[in-house]
Amino acid sequence: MNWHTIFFLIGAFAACAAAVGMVFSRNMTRMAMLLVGSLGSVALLFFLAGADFVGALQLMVYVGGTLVLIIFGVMMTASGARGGLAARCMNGMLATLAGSSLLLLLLIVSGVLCPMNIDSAYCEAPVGCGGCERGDFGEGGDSAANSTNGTAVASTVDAETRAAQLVAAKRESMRENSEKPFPPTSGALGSALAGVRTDTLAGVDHEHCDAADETCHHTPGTGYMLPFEIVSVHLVVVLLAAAYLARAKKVRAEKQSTTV
Amino acid sequence: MKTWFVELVPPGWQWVMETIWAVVIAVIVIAIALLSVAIFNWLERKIAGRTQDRLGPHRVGGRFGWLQSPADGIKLLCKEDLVPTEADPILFRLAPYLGLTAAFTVFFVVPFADGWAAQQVNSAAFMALAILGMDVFGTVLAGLSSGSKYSLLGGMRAAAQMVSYEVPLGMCVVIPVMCFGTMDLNVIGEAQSGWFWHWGIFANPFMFVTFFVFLVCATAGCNRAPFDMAEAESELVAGFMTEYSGFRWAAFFMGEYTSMVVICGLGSILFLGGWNGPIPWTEWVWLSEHVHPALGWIGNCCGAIGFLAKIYILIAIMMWARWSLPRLRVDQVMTMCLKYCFPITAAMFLGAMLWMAAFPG
Amino acid sequence: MAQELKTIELPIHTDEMMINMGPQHPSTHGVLRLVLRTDGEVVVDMDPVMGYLHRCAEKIGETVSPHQFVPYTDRLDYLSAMNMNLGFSLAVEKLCGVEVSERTRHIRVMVCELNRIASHLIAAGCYGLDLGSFTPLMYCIREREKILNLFEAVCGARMTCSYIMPGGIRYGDLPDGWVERCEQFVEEFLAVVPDLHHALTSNEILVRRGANIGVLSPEMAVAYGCTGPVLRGSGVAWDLRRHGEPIYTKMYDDYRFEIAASVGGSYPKDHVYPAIPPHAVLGDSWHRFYVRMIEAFQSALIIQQGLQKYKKSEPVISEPMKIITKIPEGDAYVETEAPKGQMGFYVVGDGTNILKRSRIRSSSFCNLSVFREISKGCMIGDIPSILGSIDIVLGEVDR
Amino acid sequence: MKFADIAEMVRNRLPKAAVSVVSDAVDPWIETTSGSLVALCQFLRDEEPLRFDMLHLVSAVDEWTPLKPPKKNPKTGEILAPGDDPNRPDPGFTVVYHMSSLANQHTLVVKVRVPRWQNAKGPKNDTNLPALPSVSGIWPAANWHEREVYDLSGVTFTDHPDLRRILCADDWVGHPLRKDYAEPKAYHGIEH
Repeated sequence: MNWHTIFFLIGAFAACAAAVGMVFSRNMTRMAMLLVGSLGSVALLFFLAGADFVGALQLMVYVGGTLVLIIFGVMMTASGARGGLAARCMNGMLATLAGSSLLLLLLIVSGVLCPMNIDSAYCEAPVGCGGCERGDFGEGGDSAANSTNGTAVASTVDAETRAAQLVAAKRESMRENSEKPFPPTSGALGSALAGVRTDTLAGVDHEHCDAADETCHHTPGTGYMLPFEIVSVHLVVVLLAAAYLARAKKVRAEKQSTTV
Repeated sequence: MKTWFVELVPPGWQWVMETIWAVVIAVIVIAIALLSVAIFNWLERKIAGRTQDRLGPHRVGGRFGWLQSPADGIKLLCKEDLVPTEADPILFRLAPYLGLTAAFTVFFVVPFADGWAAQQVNSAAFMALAILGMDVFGTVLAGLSSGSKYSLLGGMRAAAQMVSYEVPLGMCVVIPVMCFGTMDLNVIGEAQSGWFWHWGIFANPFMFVTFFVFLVCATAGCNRAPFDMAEAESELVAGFMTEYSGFRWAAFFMGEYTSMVVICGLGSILFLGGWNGPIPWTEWVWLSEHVHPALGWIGNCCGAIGFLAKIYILIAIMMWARWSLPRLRVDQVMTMCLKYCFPITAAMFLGAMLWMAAFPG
Repeated sequence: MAQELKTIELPIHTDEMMINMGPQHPSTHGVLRLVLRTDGEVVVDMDPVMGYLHRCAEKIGETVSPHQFVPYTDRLDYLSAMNMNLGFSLAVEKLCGVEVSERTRHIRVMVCELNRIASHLIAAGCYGLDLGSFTPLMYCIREREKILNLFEAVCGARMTCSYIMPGGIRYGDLPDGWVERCEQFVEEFLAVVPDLHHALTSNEILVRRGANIGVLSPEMAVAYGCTGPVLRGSGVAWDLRRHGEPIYTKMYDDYRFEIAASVGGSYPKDHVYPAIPPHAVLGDSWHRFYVRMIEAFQSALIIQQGLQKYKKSEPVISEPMKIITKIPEGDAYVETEAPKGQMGFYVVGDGTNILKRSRIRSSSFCNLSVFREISKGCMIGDIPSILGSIDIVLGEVDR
Repeated sequence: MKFADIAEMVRNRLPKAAVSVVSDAVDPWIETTSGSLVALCQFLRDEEPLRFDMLHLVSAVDEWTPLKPPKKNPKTGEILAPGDDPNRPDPGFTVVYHMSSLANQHTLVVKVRVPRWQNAKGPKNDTNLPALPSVSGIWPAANWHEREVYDLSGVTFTDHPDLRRILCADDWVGHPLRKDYAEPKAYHGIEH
């Protein structure tokens, strides 16, 4: 039991509780805020896992997306910020069906994919990729930076890979600095989300890697593109639902006004 | 220093010392932020006063009326704390602290000097931006939960504005990140050491333009005049804050200033060299880690003061703009973002990329 | 009647919202209440509700003598009390057939024009304030303060002057040194005008907030009885100081000034005023504001002339009528060019010293009546812009 | 145009409209009847040499003068309402229209007399208010003025698009500018 575990438990519990609360809440504002709480707690879990980039991404994309959801929700439903929302039974069943099938798909995909090997992600992978180097970082520019300098000739530069290189250049000093909770993962994760697994690229120094799953190394192209997309589809579904909700409401209101 | 502090006790008890260390760091950071809020409260009034051909606060006491801020704080604490019956009681109470927390949280990734960040994070620039984006939730929540239509409109405006301005603001951050090749704010700051022409703003012409777009977007992102749509006191009374009073109102106030400090800090690290002075005088007088860690510490102190000075100057510019310019209309704010800021940053992004390809190193 | 009221509320669609702006609101210039029906940020319809400051001025006018009613006129447009006093005094003078001396006329012209400047300064400053620019207001207030000091010197009161009375002015001739102080003020004010133009008239954001907003066509302006800068902002060169009743125009006969209105697409060219921005349309908020700025400038020039004429005039001051002075039977109506528009007083006498009826035609009231028409389809943020450019005072609207 | 010319023109074109023309007063006026008010106003606004395009003011003058001290009913002790005293006939209201022409720069006053109550024998409350045709269709400016006259003097205007109180509260009882108006003892429990 240490602080890390405590925070993990807090974060995990908050994420689950907020998610459940959101599903059973009838108040739109509270639903939105519980959604934010749930997604924010997941971001906290990412931070705890050392994935600072993904954590920030989680905040930026999903929490920001919720903001859009709120705008749509309030502006389109016009039931007021505090109006109650009640789903009909049929809708609830459909929602459960769609949600659970997407969850299932996500679970399957994440089961198939091999976990990211943080250590191997930066072993020597970027060296072959090329890139231009801003020679010196003051004291940071040590041997690793110099070695990349020598090999670098390229006309087009992928910004993400470049960043990964530069961080890798400071890898030595960071490794030594045990106070750092966040190892450099941004570049590798970014590449992985875009479909490139740097930790499984050819040229990885396998001695440093655990090589737990051999299949990973044989399929270097499969990144985290698919789960990323599945989650995106989920969001689209939510947005569609918001639009549907707004439309349904409007028809009812028109009926009312005609009777009046 | 932390290692030394933690190793004062036997290994089994080191988590206590780590906790203490974390709390101390947090308290220092929050103290700096709160002190800044008090100073900016005073500074804003003074700047407003001077802009308007009057003296500004001087009656409460203290030299140059500095007691105004504490007096204000006491007054706000003593005020009756109202929750409207129409309001959602839980969310209404939660809202101000949400915004405040988000603004304070950003501080833990901002380095005040070389290595002087509460937590050194690789993707610090991105993280700062992401957490700063959370800031608006306090505003939106306040707007939705107040049970007032002015608040609702203010909250909606804030949400729409934030969502729009995050795009050019993010682009403005991406350009220096691209130029320096890292998202680590410490590394970015370090890369700008030396003379002032090493600063990001002078790195290339595109960065120069980007800085000013950043300043505009930062002002809009903080909901400051002339982009204070969420407040818009002549249209929406006080926007999302209409129903707030006393300490909760003060919390919004603190949140606004804190996010200003943070975003100006981000700007000063990305564009204005962070803690590096315009001339590398600390090197000349051997205030460097290479000579002795203690001297490096002193040098860092000077750097932190310089960093704060840059933040203060940027914020003073924001205040100057606030007291000089009328407010834009809500659609004009959106136009400003989508028709001007965003295309300009996109062009600058492209330009900076080409520049780097043309003049590598 | 109750059903009529509900028509605002009944046909609300789900995406429309009713916003109750006022009676306590920073930019309604008092206790005006605007019931807005909005679709998002766009104002679909609105209904001004007033009467929160109704003080039964007309009813009181039936129970007191004209002399005693003058202080009540102060409280109509409390930002230009002198003009209110003048309007009422002229109406009573017209009914009684009283003439005032030349020097009294010049003093009246000067204090009224000073008050016009004061009122326009507040209007200009508050227009900026309504659009989020606080600073110019302070500069306007600074100048206005000097005017109020002059008023204080002349009658002891700063805002509610009750200086101009039926039959003349109170307290005899101007106090010593007042003329010099006034001269100094006019000089200072003329020097400040370019600053105000810089901060307000030609400020790009302010131009964008006012240009093409709340466009009032000249036909509509006349049909709704809009007067003053609102009418002139629509390009109708109508100024009662030139076109009014003889008893009023006589005061201004030998004064040179330009009517601040765009005739044939151009404003008076006697001085260099800021250029008209390309987005501005005749009759929009910006033009109404611009007319006020020019008018304030013209008023300063009138005061300069008035000071010269005052010095040359015979030192005879007309004394006000007494409380017991009998008002002849009959009725008289006089409109004067107050800063907010044409201020009319309709007085009916019945042979006693108390008026049978003192009806007030409020310029703000009439100008406000067009507000609903010109604000349809604008955004919530434009409401302060339009209201600020109409420049109402609730004391006058509600009476 | 001079007042005499205007009056002459009205007399020629609308002989029934001009009940009387008073040209020796401070402000000369044309008196008309409620029946021909709209036709007269339409004529005044549209006819070329007249073109009274701006309506300045609509006012109602209660012509009744209360006696001091008020005369009381010898039997009940109540103050006599206007019209109750057989020796003093109730003159009713004069509704005055001030208008001017910006194009031709002349002004005109039109007056109409209306009784205090529509039906002199009827109940003395809001159901029996005198009525005039509204001129708000001719001059939109009349809209608010007529509302005010209705609110304060209790003269209603037929065909008015939106006739409700404007200065007093919607639930106010009585019309304050009538000379026989008695202040309510309390309003929503607020006594004075």
